[in-house]
Amino acid sequence: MISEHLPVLQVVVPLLAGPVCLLLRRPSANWALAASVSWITLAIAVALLVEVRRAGPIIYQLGGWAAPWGIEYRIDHVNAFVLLIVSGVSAVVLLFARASVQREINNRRINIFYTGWLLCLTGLLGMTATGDAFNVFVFLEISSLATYLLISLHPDRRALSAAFHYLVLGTIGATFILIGIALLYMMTGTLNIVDLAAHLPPVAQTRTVAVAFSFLVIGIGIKAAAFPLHMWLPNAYAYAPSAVTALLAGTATKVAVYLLLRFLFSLFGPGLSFEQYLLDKILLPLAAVGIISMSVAAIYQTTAKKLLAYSSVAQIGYMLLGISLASVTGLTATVLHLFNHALIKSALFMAMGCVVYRIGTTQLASMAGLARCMPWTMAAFVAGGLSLIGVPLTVGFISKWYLILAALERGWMWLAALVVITSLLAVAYVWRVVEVAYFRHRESCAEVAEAPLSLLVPTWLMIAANYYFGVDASLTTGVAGRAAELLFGAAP
Amino acid sequence: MTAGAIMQLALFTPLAGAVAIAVCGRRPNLRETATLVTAVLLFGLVAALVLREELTREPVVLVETLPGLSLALAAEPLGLLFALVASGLWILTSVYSIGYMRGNNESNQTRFYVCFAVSIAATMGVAFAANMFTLFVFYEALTLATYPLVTHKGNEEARQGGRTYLGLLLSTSIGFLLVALIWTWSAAGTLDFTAGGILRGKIDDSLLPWLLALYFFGIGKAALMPFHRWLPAAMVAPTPVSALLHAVAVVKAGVFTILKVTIYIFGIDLLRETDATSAMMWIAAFSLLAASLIALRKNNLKARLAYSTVSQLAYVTLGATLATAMGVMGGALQIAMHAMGKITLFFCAGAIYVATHKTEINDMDGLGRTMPFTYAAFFIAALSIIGLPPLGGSWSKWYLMLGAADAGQQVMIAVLMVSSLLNIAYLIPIPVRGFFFAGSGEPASPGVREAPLACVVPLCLTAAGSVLLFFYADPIYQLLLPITGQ
Amino acid sequence: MEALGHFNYWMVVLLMMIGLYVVIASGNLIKKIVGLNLFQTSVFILYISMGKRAGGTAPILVEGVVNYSNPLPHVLILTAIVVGVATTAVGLALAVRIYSAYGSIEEADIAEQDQSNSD
Amino acid sequence: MTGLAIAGLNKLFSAVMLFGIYSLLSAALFVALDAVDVAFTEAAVGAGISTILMLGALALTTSRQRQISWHRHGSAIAAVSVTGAVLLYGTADMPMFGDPLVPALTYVVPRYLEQSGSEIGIPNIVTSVLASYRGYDTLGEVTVIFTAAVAVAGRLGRYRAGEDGPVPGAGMAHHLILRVVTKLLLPMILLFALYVQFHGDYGPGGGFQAGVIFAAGFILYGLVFGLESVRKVVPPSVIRILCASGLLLYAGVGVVSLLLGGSFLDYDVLAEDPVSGQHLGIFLVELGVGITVAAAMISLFYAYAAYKGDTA
Repeated sequence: MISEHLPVLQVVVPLLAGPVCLLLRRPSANWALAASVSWITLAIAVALLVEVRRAGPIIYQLGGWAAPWGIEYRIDHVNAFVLLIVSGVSAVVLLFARASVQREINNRRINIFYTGWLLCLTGLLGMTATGDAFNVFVFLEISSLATYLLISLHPDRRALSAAFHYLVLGTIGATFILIGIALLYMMTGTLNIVDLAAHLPPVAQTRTVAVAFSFLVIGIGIKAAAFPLHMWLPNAYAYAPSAVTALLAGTATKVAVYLLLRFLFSLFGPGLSFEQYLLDKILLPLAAVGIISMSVAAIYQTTAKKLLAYSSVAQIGYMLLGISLASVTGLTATVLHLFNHALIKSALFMAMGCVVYRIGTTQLASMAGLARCMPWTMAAFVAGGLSLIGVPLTVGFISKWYLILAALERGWMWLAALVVITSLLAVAYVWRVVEVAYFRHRESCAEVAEAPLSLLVPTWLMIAANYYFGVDASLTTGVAGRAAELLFGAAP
Repeated sequence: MTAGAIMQLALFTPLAGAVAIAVCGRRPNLRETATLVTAVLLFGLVAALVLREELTREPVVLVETLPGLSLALAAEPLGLLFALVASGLWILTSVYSIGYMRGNNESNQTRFYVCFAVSIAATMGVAFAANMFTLFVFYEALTLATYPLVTHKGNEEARQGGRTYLGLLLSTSIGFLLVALIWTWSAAGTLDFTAGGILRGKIDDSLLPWLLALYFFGIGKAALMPFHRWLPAAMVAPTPVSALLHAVAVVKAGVFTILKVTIYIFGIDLLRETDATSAMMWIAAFSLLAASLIALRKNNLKARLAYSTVSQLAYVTLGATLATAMGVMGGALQIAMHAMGKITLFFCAGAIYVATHKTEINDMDGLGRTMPFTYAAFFIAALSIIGLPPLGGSWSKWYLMLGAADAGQQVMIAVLMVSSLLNIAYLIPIPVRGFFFAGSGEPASPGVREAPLACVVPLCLTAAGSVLLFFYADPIYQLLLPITGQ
Repeated sequence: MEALGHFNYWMVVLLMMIGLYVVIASGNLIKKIVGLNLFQTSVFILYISMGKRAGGTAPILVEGVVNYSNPLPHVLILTAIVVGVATTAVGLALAVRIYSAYGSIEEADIAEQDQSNSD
Repeated sequence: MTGLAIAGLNKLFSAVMLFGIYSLLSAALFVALDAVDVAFTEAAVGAGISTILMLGALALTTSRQRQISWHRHGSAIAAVSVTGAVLLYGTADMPMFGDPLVPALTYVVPRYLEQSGSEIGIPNIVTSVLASYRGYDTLGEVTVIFTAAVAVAGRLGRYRAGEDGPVPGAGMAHHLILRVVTKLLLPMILLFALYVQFHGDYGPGGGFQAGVIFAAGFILYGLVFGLESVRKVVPPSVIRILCASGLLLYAGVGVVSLLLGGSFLDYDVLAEDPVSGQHLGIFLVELGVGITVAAAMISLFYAYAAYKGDTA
């Protein structure tokens, strides 16, 4: 009986846990609740993915009302995969969070922190699972508000202004999405995404739909931190508590990119998106410029967390690049990179969390010679960095492989060249950190010890995932390939 | 034991050795025993593989990353030769490094031996790779494993050298080789090394030279100009590392890959028919001469040897680009011959450094009289590099000439001859000055003052090896014959 | 008729743009929040406008009335209003905290202070 | 309109007050457009809560803003005019205002209009759609409010017992007339809130509006008699429990319907026949909404009122 309700349980379990968590007084109980709930959602996500692979898309009618009158959850390969990413990252990072949060967050706010975490998770999962455009907006706001809270809980005052900045931009983005949905509703009378796709063709030529399209793309672009709408991201990532950064880097922008895919492909359809609105022509140069400029910006950062944040914007560029190639292979690369980059960045940010735990900062100057004091932490950073660069046997390689394959498929040698050249920029910024940590002199390790196991184990778990899915990519590429076909096959 | 099992063992033995070395880190004697035992074991394994009557052609798949893209091992003549050379020289290098590292009281010795063992494991992976993807993986692993060796000293100069080393090797391999790989895969649907190549009819003839250029420049370890800068930069490393780089593993992995690509990805016939190699051939020829000229002007012994390596590697590339059976044979032989010769030269350079702490050729006048064994070995190895009989190097030069003649490239014959003259010009003065010039400044001290025995014995052995290779080249020739397709 | 038929929407666009302008142009954090509210409220009007049916009545079932306005946008906007006030509350709370951390709610001052003790 | 004036004003206080007026005006507009429920909410929230929050924030910060540089003006105007132009371009193909034949009125909605009477059995279609057809959205909405309450409490609040220092402002308790009027008003406000809560099925109103009104009553009490006295009546810890339990009640209804064999939030299974099941379900979730909203609003008030300086 439970099994048929999995789609809704996926979202409702953390939702129910949120208020309960607020009422628990002991920090360890807060953490235990959040972590166990998160692992349950991961189990549900795995079960959903297995089920979808076995029997195809699952439709769940909330309140028993059929769409388009009610709201439905529609789980197919694409969002089952994203659900897995979100719940997986959250589950692992929560293991990490316990010690890290204890160090970084005021003890009195720990229940609030984990409540916010669960709500953020609820929002992200809800956004991913739903098949209703307006429902997307509602859950988007849940996750956003929770995110603003989580970021601002860091004691550094710059976290406050970063959160505020994000709030303003995020709200503008959400309102843009709201306008887009309004215009679509006006033209078709429905809010269900599949239903919208069916009712769009008669009005596809109208200007109103074109405007709706542009508002949706820009609104989601802001949430996804797509260049040049990324201004909120570097500070938000850099000043958030370590565990939050690891969570956000692995989930928030990923879900936004997923939404973009959903709207572009399932709702508007590739025909409309690319042939009529020429999105690929706009997206391609933006993505390219974004990747290059953000990678270069990353090289010049003096804080490791900020460096990784800029790198994240660049990496989102790869996903957009995959979209703008407008082919099944390109899309496969995008979906794969969603997964792979989530693994890479959350691992790297967790490693940085270990550093913060011990030395309180990730300024490069303070990290000189750190590898001698924290060998396992820095080894994790190197291992994750290799994955970010795209060295074979890591997940980063798999993404690059498909992206270059897609570029060659279109016969765009220059694009393949761009991808590899920017990988070299990744070498440059990753190595900046490695060199400082390994080959700069440090007086002594007296006051700096290796991070505790409770931090190292989750970090290395994520690193192991980086390599496991890099060596045996059949699962991820299989699902991503199927997802890409589905998205493309949904063309009218 | 099947060939597949031996290959896997050959891959895992050095890794296990690395673990053992790390565990024994606190007890130097035990640690070095572990190193030596591993080295001998590995050589035994490879030798056993070579001595097997028939080779199992069926590759052993370790893991399949993507459909059609797997990590797989296969034994094949070229790879066997490379594995044999690398594992054999590793024993000597190990002995030598023990002498060198102890003689110089280097720090971080455990890290050094661990990385060394990992490098050898990666080299075995390169040698036994059954497809281009596997080769690429181990090729990158080799880069990363040797990086800490290059920066071993940890001072600003070493860091700078390491940066150049890593930067150039990674950028060429990711920037060109990876693209070439994916291009090949998207065109041919496979990356398996197949006799006769996999690209025939899969890719437009006009694009072949471009793909070839991507491969050749992408294999930065082959040090084809203008991507050779990492090799002199890596001279900051301790001498055993230089030996590893120049003779045992790194550059050999580079030219080995070039040959593999030429023979098994493109196929010699395809290259000859389409004449796709001419541009690369000229670049190789240029690289060959230019590096020799630069070597001539270097006063630092190791730098001179480094440029000599750049030049000698271009021989192999040239052999590949000739796209004839003899050319390829010459290139393959050059791997073994040059390895034997160059390792001797580096051992000598290291021995001189350990004994006298001298690095500049100007300062080495008259040293031959105090270090006769070292200088004699140096002289023999130099002759082998130049290609004079009765030394191993003459065979590779001989076949390269034959290959150039077969291909009808008279200019290349001339290039090879000029280059030999240049080799004489930059190598021979060193032993000559050592034996016949009076020591500058201080009077040449009488008596023999050699480097530690652990340093001298290996270099004598390798020098003897160069001689032996001349007389016993036939087994190698027989081993390699299948790759020429005859 | 053409002009009149869209007049409502034009006014909505005008209001939206005033709101957006306030958000972008203001350096004052609280005024930004006011602008955001303005922006959102105008979107609410957009939704409600499109639900209007000429001659219709409020969507509460009464015997004999068949001409109701569209209830769906009303529902959506009820939700959106709540979301709006939630955002406002959080935004203002942040602004208050920023004031006590920086002693100012002017963007320029904050940026300046961050610059002066940046990493 | 009022909006323009807001943009031009430098005095934040006036800007905020004007915003309140603007909200009221739009509420009036909503009534004209037949959206009575929305108007009710906008009046309570936009004009009420938001304005109070903004004033509260102003009280805690500063009420003047600096001149905007011309450079900023320029870029803002550029960005805004591009967006505006795009939107105006989009209006060209929009259906006419009030046209009864547009898809928005002919496709999904007719079912609500024609069948909600028999499927749900309550006259207020907005409530039917809100609580049942799209009940899940509303659950999300309650979660948003809950999140906001948590967030504000997390940033401003100091909830734990024993940390509460002396609370500023004895209010206006010395003001006799105010006290009397308040004491008279309070029961009426609360009664009205209850009416709105439970009458939502028939007329405009429902849990959300009721919650806001209910909270307004307490806030008024707090303003007049001081924070301390209102906190004696309803301690923050109770508020927190209420805030969470409202949401739990709502989601719990969903879980119960799930356990009874229906879908999540499928009220049909809550009682023997579907219509009374719907009645019960809607009643319960509206109650959940009301509780959470009221508690959230009061906790916002507490947070702002009790805040004094840095508590990082």
